[in-house]
Amino acid sequence: MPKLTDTLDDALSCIRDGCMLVVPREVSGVPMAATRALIRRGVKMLHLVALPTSSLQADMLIGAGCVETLETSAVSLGEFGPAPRFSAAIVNGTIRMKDATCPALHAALQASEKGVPFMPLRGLIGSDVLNYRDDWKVVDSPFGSDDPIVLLPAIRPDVALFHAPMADRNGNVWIGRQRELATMAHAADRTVVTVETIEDRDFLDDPIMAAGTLPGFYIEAVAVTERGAWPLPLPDFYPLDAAHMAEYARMAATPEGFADYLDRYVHDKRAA
Amino acid sequence: MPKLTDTLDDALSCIRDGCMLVVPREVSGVPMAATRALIRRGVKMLHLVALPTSSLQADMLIGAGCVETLETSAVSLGEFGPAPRFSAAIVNGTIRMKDATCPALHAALQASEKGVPFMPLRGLIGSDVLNYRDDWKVVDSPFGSDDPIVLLPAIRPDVALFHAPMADRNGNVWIGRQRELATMAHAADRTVVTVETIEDRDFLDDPIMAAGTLPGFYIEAVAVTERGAWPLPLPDFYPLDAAHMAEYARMAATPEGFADYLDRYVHDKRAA
Amino acid sequence: MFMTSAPRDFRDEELLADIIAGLIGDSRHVAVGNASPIPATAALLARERNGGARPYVSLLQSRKHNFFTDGARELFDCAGQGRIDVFFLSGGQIDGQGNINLVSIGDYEHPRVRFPGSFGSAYLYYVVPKVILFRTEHSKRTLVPKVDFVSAPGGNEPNVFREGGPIALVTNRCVFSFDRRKKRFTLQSIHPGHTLDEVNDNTGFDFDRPAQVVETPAPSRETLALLRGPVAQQLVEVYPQFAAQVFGVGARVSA
Amino acid sequence: MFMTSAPRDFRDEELLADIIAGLIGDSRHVAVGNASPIPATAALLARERNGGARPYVSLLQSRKHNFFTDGARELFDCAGQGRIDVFFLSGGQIDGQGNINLVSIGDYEHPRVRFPGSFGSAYLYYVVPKVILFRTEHSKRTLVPKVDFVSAPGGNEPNVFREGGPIALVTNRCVFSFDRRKKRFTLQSIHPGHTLDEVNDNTGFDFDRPAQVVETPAPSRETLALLRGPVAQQLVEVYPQFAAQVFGVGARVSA
Repeated sequence: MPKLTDTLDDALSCIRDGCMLVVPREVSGVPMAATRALIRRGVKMLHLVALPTSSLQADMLIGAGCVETLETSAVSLGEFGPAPRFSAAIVNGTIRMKDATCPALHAALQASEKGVPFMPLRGLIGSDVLNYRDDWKVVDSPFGSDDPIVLLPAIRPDVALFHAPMADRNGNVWIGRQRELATMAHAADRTVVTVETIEDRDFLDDPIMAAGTLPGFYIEAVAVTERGAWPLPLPDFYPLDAAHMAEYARMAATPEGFADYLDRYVHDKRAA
Repeated sequence: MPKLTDTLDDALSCIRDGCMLVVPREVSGVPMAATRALIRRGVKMLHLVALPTSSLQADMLIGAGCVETLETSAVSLGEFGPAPRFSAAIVNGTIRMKDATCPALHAALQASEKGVPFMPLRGLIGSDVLNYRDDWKVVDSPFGSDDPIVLLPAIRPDVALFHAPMADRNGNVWIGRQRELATMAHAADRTVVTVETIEDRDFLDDPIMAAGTLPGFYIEAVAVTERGAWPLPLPDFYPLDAAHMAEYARMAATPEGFADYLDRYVHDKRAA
Repeated sequence: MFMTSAPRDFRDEELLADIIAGLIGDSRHVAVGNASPIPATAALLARERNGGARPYVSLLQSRKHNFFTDGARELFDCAGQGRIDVFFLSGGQIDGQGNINLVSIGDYEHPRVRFPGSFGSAYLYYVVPKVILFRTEHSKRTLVPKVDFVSAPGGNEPNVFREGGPIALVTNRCVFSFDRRKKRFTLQSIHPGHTLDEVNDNTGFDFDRPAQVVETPAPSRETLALLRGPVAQQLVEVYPQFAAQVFGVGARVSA
Repeated sequence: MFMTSAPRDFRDEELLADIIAGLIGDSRHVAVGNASPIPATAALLARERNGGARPYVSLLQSRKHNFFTDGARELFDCAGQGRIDVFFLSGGQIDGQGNINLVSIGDYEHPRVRFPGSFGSAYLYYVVPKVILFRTEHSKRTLVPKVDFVSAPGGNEPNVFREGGPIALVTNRCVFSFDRRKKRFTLQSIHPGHTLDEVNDNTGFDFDRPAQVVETPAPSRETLALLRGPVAQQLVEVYPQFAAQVFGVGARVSA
């Protein structure tokens, strides 16, 4: 059974410097409170896999110097513009970028979920995304004739980290339609989840709840963190904080502004 | 949007002689009322894929002469003994058997779900299951060195057929934890579902219900068929009818007894 | 942007949505990615033209217009199954062979400008039968002879599995169709108020020109009624600012 | 079945569950397939010995003791991830190399007897670290020199990916351990009331014998208390007939 805790830092202790960390896309339950805690702790040299894209989370971790390698299909603040710390890091060459395409990341995580060393994927042939990935292979499908297809090696993260609406007293976590969160947990060695609340029941006793539940035996620790996705949305529970996103986009446009942002919204909370 | 109907035969009209039909295992919502309707109609030469195993359904379809090829990992009546019509058909050589192993069928359906021509799977090497399947290939993994691995060609059924607790007014079907039903529908060209009831709401409006819902755009037709899995169980809704299963096992032990069973429980209902 | 002298009773967004709805035609399932209000408008218009019955319109940003329940991978799986008929892509650069660049300008290892990334383009461009390229900015900066990075190619060698690809490129000046065999764009029509010279001057790639240059037809009265009625109402949930600005609907304006 | 002369205070099922619980040891996750009441009893016993904390016990037939929510494939995916530590397999035939046959007797194309099929054995036997073979019928019919059909092999060439396999074979007469390197069984202990001659006479394959033949220890008083108390109560949901028959618990007897 996972450890249930109110102490976020404790739950995050298995996320070590240099580990491979997988996180979900900007609308699937991004663990922003946990991200701020990791920045406060000063985690370093992460291999960050954003499944399949990211926004604020990757930008902040990169800006704060936590990331060595980034593997994703896109980083953007959406309607709030480009992701400034990501773009600067690429132009300045301060992170290693492994550009991917969305279904390739899903498939590579599913390979680990299924315990196979690789997954095939259509598309990609003729794109520079493939040309710059020497870890991806093109083979001739044994079921076709002259039918080249890409094989993607499995991605097996050390830790999966996400935010979800609720857990039950046995550490089962309700993820709803965000089923890529289950795949992340299946693929990773360990999974840490932050939740809005812990309910005093067992979701698996209720077939309707069970359908959207990730069983606790995949999970290392569950930390209660109210509004843990803020300022990003938690689907069906709260929307994105547009005013804050606009403020971030404005402040993070320069390194100095980004440092001010961290002082105001991240390090400030160390006392809390 | 799928066609919603009370007329089972109408919903089943896309299941033609000779088609590849995929059905779920004995505890995941077996469409038994639909199976009896298909036997009454006299469907022929089915390529039946049971994901990944079957009990009463495969045995009855085989006994009634509806099956040309059977692809599955096991057919058994469980605690009620061997599946008599299946065993007789194999010993008498009246059907073509493609023996598989459970995860191979799941993976081969997932290949079609993902639009890829094959999926890799561990295990199998050194087993006669593999030796007798000339459609499965062993290749050397390009990510290992001297690392043989099996590739399974995608299974793309013409029709997926299953029974579920409920649909909504827009033809979305609640499948709960039986997520292999979603994979079946994703993999098949067409999907026909029987349900206990149709509720006058939209499951996708409710995030808790949506988590266990197969969207209607995958579905061809939904037919209301109360107790449509009987005498098999509908998980969380009704249990297996043990007395009936024992009666089936007894009657189906001989071809004559099986014919009597059909007369009593299948053809009898033609009038209904 | 449109320099027309005659009085006009439609907005640029309405013209573009009308064109794109025509390209969508009668389809089963149209999916629209994030931050794409005009394609979303077009998809909803195409559906209203069929009495609301089809196509299924998945607006990936929406909860209400999103029918997926199998996580973020379902769009891609669904497209791989051949169930997504129409999708929209764009590019920081688009070239005359239909290649799109969503990654960077300059050398990939040491770029001058970095864009967000390729998203699902390197897959969807291959498997969705009708991909409509949409880029309002029609300039030599965006429409280039050769992209700096091929996020997804417009065409492939004949042995490469490909059931989809670009069918057209819609800009603020004109519509190009795309010939997959020739891997070339052909000018299809020029929007009211724009000229062939202007298109020639602002396009960085070579393209085929018909003998007679046609003007993009203005939206019909029926189309405008659908756009400003049911379509505008449906847009409020996903694109409140756009719906308010273009159609004057929706109570609150918030991001 | 057991021909013991001394008075016994335990049932055969209790002895077998005790042996198997010992083989399970301290594990994280034990999964038990359908129609396996004795392995289920053993798994629940192993958990009670740890105060109910671990292992997770998944009884695949149960709703209450089944933690899977990703469909019928999750057991196999989960095993492929290395998260299932113990599983149980059986066979219509089992041979001395640990090969099991769940398919047929005679020529595969024209068999004399057909069994249900291989189920997940051709996969789980490779990926689950501790597979316990369990076959109550210990005869030359079931324990054969060479199986007619290899549903799953006991061992492989060294280049074949394999992280799991058989660790033991438990019958109604004795316990064999399995040496994966040598691909051979060794007699481990003989159940009370049975003899080495009887084991020799009823085993169709060759196996290694220790110098001293040990008797399988009888279940302790603590073990019997756990079995007849909390374990029996938990069995009622999944195996009502078995629970009533062996432990006399459960109100209604129904299949």
